[in-house]
Amino acid sequence: MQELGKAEHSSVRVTPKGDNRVIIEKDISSEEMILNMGPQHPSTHGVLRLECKTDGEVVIEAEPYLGYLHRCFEKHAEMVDYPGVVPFVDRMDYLASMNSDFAFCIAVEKLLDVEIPRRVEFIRVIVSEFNRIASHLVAIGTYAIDLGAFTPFLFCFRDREHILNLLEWTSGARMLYNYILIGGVAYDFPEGFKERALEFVKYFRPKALELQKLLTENEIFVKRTKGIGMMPADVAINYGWSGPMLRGSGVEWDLRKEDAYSIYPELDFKVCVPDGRFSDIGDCLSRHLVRAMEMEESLNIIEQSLEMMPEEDGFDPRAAIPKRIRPKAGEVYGRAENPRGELGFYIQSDGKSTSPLRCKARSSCFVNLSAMKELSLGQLIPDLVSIIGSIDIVLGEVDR
Amino acid sequence: MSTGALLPNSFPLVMSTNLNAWSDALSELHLFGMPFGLIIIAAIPLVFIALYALTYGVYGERKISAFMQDRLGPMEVGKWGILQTLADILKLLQKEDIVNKSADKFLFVIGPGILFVGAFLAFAVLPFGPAFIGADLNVGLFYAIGIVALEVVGILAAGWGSNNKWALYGAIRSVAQIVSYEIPAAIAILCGAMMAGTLSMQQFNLLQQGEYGFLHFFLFQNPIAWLPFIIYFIASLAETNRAPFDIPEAESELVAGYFTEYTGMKFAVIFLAEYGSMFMVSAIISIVFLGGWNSPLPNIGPLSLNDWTTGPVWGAFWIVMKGFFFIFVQMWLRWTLPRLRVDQLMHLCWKVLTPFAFVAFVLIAVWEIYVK
Amino acid sequence: MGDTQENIPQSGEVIAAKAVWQVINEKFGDAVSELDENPFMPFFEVLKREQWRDIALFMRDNPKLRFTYMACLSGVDYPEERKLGIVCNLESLGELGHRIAVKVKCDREGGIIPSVAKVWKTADWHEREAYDMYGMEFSGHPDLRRILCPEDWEGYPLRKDYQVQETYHGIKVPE
Amino acid sequence: MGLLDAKISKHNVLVTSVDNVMNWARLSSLWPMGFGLACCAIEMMATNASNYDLERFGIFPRASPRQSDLMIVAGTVTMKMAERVIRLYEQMPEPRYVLSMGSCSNCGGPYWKHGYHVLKGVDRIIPVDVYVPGCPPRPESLIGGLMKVQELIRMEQIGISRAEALKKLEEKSIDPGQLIQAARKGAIAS
Repeated sequence: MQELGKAEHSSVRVTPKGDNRVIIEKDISSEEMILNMGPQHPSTHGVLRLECKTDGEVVIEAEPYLGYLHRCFEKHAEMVDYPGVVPFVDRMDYLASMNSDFAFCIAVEKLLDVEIPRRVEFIRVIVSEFNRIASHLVAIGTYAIDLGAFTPFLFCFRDREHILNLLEWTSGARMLYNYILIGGVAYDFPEGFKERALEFVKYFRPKALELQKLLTENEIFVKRTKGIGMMPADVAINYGWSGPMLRGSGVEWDLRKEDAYSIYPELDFKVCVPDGRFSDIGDCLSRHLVRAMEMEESLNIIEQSLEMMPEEDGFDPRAAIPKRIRPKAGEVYGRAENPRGELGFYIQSDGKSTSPLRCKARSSCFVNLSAMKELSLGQLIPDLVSIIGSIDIVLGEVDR
Repeated sequence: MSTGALLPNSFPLVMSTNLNAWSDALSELHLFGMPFGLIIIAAIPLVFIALYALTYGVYGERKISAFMQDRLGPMEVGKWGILQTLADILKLLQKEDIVNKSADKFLFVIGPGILFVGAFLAFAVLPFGPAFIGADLNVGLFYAIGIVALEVVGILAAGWGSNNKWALYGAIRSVAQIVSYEIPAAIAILCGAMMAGTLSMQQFNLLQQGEYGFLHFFLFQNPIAWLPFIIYFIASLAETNRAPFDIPEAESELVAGYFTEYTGMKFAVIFLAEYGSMFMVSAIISIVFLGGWNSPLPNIGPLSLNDWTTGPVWGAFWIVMKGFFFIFVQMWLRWTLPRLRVDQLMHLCWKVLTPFAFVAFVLIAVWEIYVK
Repeated sequence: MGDTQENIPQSGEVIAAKAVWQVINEKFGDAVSELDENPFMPFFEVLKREQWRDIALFMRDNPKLRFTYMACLSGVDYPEERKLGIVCNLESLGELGHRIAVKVKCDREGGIIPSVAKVWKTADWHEREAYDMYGMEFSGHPDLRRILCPEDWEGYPLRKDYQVQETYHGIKVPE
Repeated sequence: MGLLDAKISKHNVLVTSVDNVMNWARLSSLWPMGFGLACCAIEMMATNASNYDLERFGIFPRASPRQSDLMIVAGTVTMKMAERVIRLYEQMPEPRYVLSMGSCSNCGGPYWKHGYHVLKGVDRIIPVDVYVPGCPPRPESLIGGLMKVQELIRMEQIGISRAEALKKLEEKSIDPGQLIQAARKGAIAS
């Protein structure tokens, strides 16, 4: 058994690999400067604030400050009824609303006794995977901006717009859908959705390749990301990392496989982990690669599910939705794989009221970001920006 | 061809193609006892910078970047948005001029001034065609390199005077970068000077003149010249703070770099200076390696393209076009590549470009002595 | 989620949780309560909360348990019992695959729970959040400050009897 | 009103045309501060990106508040953020405009009732010129809001205050409902 004090710093030190990390020789005495980064700063992805103690270009320590977007999700969840929580869930991770709704509905449906129609499961998976691609596109695009390349960002947003159009056609909203409801979805797919979706898949494959060429195969991009922000797998697990961040550290862990929820066990897709040929396992480049590969996998999932989806005429996706949602007393922790990692909901119900007694959102970004302090030790300011970008935070989910 | 041979009785302003005929004639023009011609000579580069920055520099950059990014760029302000930069400048004129309470007021105000003067003074030795040059110094090239380096002082003054941490970071980075890259740039230019055997800007052009057009350019005369050419181009990107070396104003890291605190007209002046020096380095590279105002077209039998496209006005056309071409390449790189890190930038400068520049220097010397 | 697919892994989950609980019960005896064998989220409660940190370390490092991953730590308010508490969802990620939930309770006013931030680093920020929202202290936490609300915020927002303050720095807060 | 103001407010031809040119310059190059708070910021980014391309109108985001004319408050302003928003507003040089984008910054939006940490409307701390409703507003409506800011600038003159300009805009503004109705009628007729 490890001693408490030691456990904290036993495996902290990041071992530099390759020649990409700078070694700073400190023989000139210099003064430290406190540099405040954010809440309004182009590279903090919203309103994160970092208080950096710097020595020249070197960040000695960066302390994140959160809460600039604390919108009291958990209070609202206790105040409104179960279906009313869904819009607030939307607004938590606003880049992947479908996935967030999915996670929340999984948690509530565990407590409720409802049979979900098979077609609904397919609809849910398809829209979630579309949203996953859209979210990764934003992540990759903004990461490119952080590293100084502006054009890939616009390419990403151009392609994302196609997904938003598809989802808007289905749900009626561009970003915050309120589409996946407890026990069903709001509407069936519109007529001709399958063709348009397949058309998008066909359109997007070469575009993803183009993006790879612009970024991943770019020498400067690799130089800026390879070997930066190293995180060994055991420390990553101890930090509670999940999603692309954990997979970037080489852990083959995907809730779609592990929890096997919805129809994912029937689908053929692989868990993307970097193979270490192109990047050092656990660095910023690995995380970027995982996201890039996951877009491909999502396309595969979409294609398969569109093929396998049962066709039903006059299908009512709201049929299974209970009239009055009042789960039996109990506690549940339900979770799903979000683009940023594991989004879990701890819900406590007393069996009497129609609103949860307690609803805690376990946000993936919040947990992933908590390693920021350790990752930033002794990095340069440009590397700090690179690391924040690779964590891919959405402040709405961090602060909730 | 002789230099500076003036025919006093002809109409040099209209038809003479003699070297520096227009500028020499202008410099002797006096009105009401004032050296009116000199003022015009001084005003021409100024007007040129302003016009070029307004049209090609800012508007062109916005359009080019937009087309690269699947967009349209400015469209609504005037036809195809051509009045966009004019509106920007007029607006910046109207903005409140903020000087921080905690700023060093003298440095804060003088910073943009030095920047602009530095960028502008270099144009004195820039030959706008065979018939016009501000000052045909015999050390013109040396002067141009030296005066562009004056910008460093302006940037440091602006960054330090702002009393803003981001501006300070930007200024320090910029100074380190520009001072370092002066070395490979200067050595690469020296290679050109060795090939020419002169430092006068006009002489460079004359030496690359000939009926076979581009074949007379130093770049095609000497196979080794490609090496200093590429080194100088990379170094010039760093000297003008363009991507992938735009770390002094790295938007995602340093907000806006050394001009974070500048508002209104001061900001516009900094921008103008930046575009001015962008053109200057592009002009230097085209003069030293690509024949300056000489037409690149060769005479092919009866088609004497070279003769047809040579003359004072054609000269101005060619040098501006060559400059614009390099600016286009700069923009192209800027909108494609990510940004390097500070230490990688220095690594590139000291461990790659500088040794290669020395190698090029020696090789060119050997070529000039033994091969040519 | 379909019921038919649901039941099989869930019952397995309860069986695994029971095995886990037995190992812990052997070591700590009275310090832990009986296992609540509900199908949604099997959990046990730490009755002697001083021992919570030891239990946590045991759960992380014992080769039969290996709870390497803390999925979630939620603060909870129990107004009827006049208590506050935390619920931890633990999992053996990638090794043994089982999961279990642990509850720790403390007094409503001035309650102290041992911190497990040095056992699972995930707990660091989650405990800060629980402190921010409910106001229980975590002894041994490296940096116990408010995390989401401002430092000078009044009250603990997620307590059931929370009354929102009227103004904050001169800005009107409610409606 | 000072003597000069009185002279100027007579609005002779010269002053008015200078006004027009100056207003044209300002409305043609509105540089917003690249400042995103929440969900609306993503829609703002989408509006800046290729498909909607705000640069068509000369709108070009700047990272530094010192170089921007317009503040788009895109998203929920929380109590913790409120003081920073005020400071950012104060750092902008005059003439400056504020566009409140989305329900959250208009009035608190869905967080109106139970959002203890949410500022119920950014107009409680800084003056807002144009409100854009929506949660989040579509890029089209953001562009519509920016057009409204341009209209407001068009109403401004030397010697009249922002409040008067707003009043003028209110009087002169065109009701889009009528235009839509007319277009619809035309469509039905044809």
